Amino acid sequence: MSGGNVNSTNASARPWFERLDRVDRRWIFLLMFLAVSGPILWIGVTGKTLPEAPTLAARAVFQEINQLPARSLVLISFDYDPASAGELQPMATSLVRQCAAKNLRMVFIALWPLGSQVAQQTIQDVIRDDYPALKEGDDFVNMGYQAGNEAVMKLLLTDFAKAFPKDSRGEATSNIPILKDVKMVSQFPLLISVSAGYPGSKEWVQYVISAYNEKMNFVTGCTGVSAPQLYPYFPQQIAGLLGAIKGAAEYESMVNESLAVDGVATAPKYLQAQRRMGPQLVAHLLMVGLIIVGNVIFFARKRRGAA
Amino acid sequence: MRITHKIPRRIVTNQSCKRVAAFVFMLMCYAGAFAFETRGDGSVPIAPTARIVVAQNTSTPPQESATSTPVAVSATPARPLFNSEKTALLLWIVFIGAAVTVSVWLAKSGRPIRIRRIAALEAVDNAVGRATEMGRSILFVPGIQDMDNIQTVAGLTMLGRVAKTAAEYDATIEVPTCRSLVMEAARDTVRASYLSAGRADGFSADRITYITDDQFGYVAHVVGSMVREKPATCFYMGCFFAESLIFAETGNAIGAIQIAGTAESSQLPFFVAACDYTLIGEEFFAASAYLSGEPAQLGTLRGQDVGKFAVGVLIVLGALASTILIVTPNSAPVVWFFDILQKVLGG
Amino acid sequence: MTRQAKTWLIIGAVFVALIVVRGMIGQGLGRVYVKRTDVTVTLPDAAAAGAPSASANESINVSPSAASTQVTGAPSSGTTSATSASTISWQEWKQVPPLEFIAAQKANPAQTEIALSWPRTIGLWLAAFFTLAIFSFLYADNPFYKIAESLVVGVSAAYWGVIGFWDTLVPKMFGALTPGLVKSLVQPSLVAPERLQQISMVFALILGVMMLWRLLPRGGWISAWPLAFIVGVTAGLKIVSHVESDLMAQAAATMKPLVVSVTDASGATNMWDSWWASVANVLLVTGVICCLTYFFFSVEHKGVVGGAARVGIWYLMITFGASFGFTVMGRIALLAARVEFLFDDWLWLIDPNHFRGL
Amino acid sequence: MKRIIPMWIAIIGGFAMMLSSFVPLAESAGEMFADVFNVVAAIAFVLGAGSLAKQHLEKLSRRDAGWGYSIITLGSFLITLFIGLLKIGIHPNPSFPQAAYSGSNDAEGSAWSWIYEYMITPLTSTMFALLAFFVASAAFRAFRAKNTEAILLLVTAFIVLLGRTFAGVVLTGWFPDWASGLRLENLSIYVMQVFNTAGNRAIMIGIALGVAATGLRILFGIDRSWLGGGDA
Repeated sequence: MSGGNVNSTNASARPWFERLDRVDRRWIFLLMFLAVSGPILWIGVTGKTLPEAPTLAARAVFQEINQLPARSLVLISFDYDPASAGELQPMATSLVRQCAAKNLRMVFIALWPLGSQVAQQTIQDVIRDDYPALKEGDDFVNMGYQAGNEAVMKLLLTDFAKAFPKDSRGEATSNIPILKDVKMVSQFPLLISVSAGYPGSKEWVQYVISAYNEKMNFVTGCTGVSAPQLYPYFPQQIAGLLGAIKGAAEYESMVNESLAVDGVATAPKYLQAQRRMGPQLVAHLLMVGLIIVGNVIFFARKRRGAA
Repeated sequence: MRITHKIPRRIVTNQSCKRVAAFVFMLMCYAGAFAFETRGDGSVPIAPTARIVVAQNTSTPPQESATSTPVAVSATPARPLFNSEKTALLLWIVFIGAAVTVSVWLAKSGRPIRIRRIAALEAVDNAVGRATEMGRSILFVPGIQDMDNIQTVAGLTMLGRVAKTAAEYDATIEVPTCRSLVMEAARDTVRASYLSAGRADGFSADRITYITDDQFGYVAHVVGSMVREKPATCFYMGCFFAESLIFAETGNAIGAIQIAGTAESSQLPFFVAACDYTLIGEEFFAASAYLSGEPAQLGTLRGQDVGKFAVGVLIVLGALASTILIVTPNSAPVVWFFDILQKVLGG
Repeated sequence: MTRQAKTWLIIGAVFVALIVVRGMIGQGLGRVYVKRTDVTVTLPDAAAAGAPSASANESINVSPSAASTQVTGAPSSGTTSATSASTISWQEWKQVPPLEFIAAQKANPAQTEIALSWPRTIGLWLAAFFTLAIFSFLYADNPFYKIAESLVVGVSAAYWGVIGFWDTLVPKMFGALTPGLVKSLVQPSLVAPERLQQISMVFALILGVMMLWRLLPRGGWISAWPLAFIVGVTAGLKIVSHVESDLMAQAAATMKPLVVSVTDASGATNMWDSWWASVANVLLVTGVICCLTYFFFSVEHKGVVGGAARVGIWYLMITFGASFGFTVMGRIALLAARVEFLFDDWLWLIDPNHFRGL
Repeated sequence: MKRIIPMWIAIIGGFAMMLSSFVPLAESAGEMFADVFNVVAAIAFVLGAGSLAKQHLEKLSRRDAGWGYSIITLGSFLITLFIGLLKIGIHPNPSFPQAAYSGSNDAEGSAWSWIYEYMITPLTSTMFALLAFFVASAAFRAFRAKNTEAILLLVTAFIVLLGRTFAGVVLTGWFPDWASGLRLENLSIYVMQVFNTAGNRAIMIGIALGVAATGLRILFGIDRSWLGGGDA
């Protein structure tokens, strides 16, 4: 699909801004590719990342998890699939890491069909690799995916075991020690959703959090595209909010700082989000530049038209 | 647009009588339930619903079943006939329903309705005509969700209108779908549109195809065929997610006229930036009624406006009342009034 | 050969040459290593379970060299014991970073536990090819993109069909209608279905059969019934849920005081913050009212209404601009992830995760 | 008759569903419908698969341009279906070895997970990643200060774009504390919380009314275009 404006006959006769305006959009594509791949190569080779200054919403997420007493139950819902993993996986990794380090008991669920796999992968990368003392069934459990979107959430309000009758290993819910006393979702003091869209954070707020605003706290990590719809809920219904890779990088830097051991470099898997802020910066600057150039063209043409 | 259909005050048809009757019946049921509720004794004892729960899991060994939650036949406590927490919701629905019904009735009885111009919808005829002139097809994407999404249903009602215009102009319309059920529904809709345009022979079910349920698999196919077949006009009407901009930018590159409509507010910016016309939120739901030009349908738009007006008034009153409460926190009438307002909005 | 075809051929050739050169430098590129685990499971009583031994062709002999995980029956089926000696065993392969392979080779050059996985290495190269093929669409439509497009349509259509079968039809419909079969073949932990659930599934089956009636030469019109049911019920459900969660909840949230006094820790009113909070609320309430005015259909946008509608459109534009700006971030993250895949997993140019110990 | 019956089915189904949300006894009707719908949709996959097969078989038999690609689509469709439906190469779940199909298709190393990891993931996520290019070209073309509306659109996008990276901190981080509200990162949050909230609220309220009116048009039988042929 060409830019549609590739005809270059008598192009030299046109003023510069006309030519720039009709530039083949494939040049823009190329610039974007370079803006993203350049920093990735640079950061990949040098290993340097940009500093982060956590905003209020990200600090709140850290605080909510940090204030829970050890062995508290946390419900973590993986409401995304690998298509959004680029943005959301760093959040999920850091969230699970902070919970594991705080020795919280984690129950993983998924409302997206492929969320269960992503949860399993995160469990492998964080819990099994770095917190091998935590036992499946006692300290954490992956309940897998349930179809039904909001229906599952509503069912969670009244009957956890009915919403998730078995875990991903096939064990019946009633036989899982961590869930022995859990009847309904309000018994979890904290709900975390890593959400890429529908069903996700917004539905959790509508169907679960608004029913239990007093008892349950809710923090969420979401994609850039859904962040604008969630800001109205912060900080009343959503206690903490990580918006896009920026939020992920802020939160990641806080978790890393809190768990840092002197003389030991942070494992690279816990720097994913901060690494990805490099290409973000250059690409954002490119976008800003493109908008400026577009307007320079517009005004140059307007002046020519008026003259 | 000013529509002044002079419709004779003809006798209301037998059918609409039935419809009104159904609606009135519903209202009466609720009035009864509501009255019962408010009389005070609350719950109506109803035969307890016996939840038949058989022993949970036959593969569970005996020693484990002792520890598992004992599941007996649990009798749920008697529940009321009407959930009184939802009174406000019911009132709102009845109010909107009444506003719509009255507006429709007024419109049918021949009162002129004025509807403001909606540029995107005025452009539909031209866009379809353009495809005929250029000898190219029209692409209609009814969103990527299934029939249980009201946006898909609204998209299909729009498809019905566009397909009828296309049939009249003798333009071909291609509808790739992302769900099997949507494909079937779209086929029914387009077939009937061709039929009502008197061009049943021009209908081909093979132009309405199922591609794949996968969001980006579907996108890959649609943009691929857009580049190859270069439709003159593209309609995107339904529930869209990330693919909105991929469609719109590809359509832009092939020089198609693009008209989009969605209630997915996260995707509106992309349609607004890259399409020629965009139906924003509520406009999208009004599209089918607007295009029909039928007084009854246009009447429902008036009904919507009544609803909006009511909401606006409530918001203003609420804001004023809560402001007064800040200044004089103990003013009893204002407290009472604000309380009423909140109750009306389900607070 | 057309000029376009020649261009593509040259681009392809240069690309392949570059990759070959890359392959000769340093550690090379694009290989996947796996570690073997042997699993042996003892069947409690194969005959009694009545399961067809579809697993027979998968069982591979236990290799003594590898770590062997012994899983004895199901933890829930207490009566494993010595009733039967029949076992099935298989091997599981887990992907490991190349670093582990290098370490294992160093420790014992004859080890077979960690090895190069040909299927996954080929898969990796295919994935790289697909990534580039889709990117090539940005330049122009071309045969590589067409191959990728045809594949993704075929594979993903089947993929979702299979998910629908195993994740919806089997547990929900078959689980309700033929629980015995599902229990013995698929999910022994299945909770016995409730009567209501069974009734609703019979209903679903009837609707489904009506849908499929279309495939028969006669009576296809009956498929309009289930569609009508779905449309009607969707309409009924969505009216209620939208009025409740969007209309009422949003309107209630907008009834904000136009004057706010913010007090700081000492209890004194902070004038500056109060002023900002009040302005924010005023802007919010006016914004909602003006945007609502924009949506009015039966009033021409003239005079006061026109003015309000215009302010409403400004608000909407600011909303859209903000959403656009926020979304850019996510989109770039996605591209970054693909580029990382190409540079890291495939070309081994960078090693942010220290998988190859660079 | 062929249109009257479906219309009444829709009307009765719709009103019954509306009623059910107010009756505590029938509150789960919505969830039950979700189940029923999912099952019907899964059964209807047969129709979609039929349409897919028909399109491509026709292309093949007519030897249309690009029929070779139809072979790829059909072949990959059938192979994936075969592998997935029969759970080829999937060993049973170690907890339930007696149930032959108890294993999950997603087990690592299975043919199914190979298809997922090396075909579905790269293909779909690269398709998704194309958006990064399209946001750039759309911004270049559409964000021009043509009128007030366009200026607001582009200035807001500008603020948010800068405010969401380290560039915002560099550019405006030196602002004194009393003007901290004007720092780009704070400004973008302010825009989100006030303007964006207002815009989104109004859109949501409008949509709710639009949905209600659309639903009522269907349930009152006024709009029958979804049944085909609006005016008939």
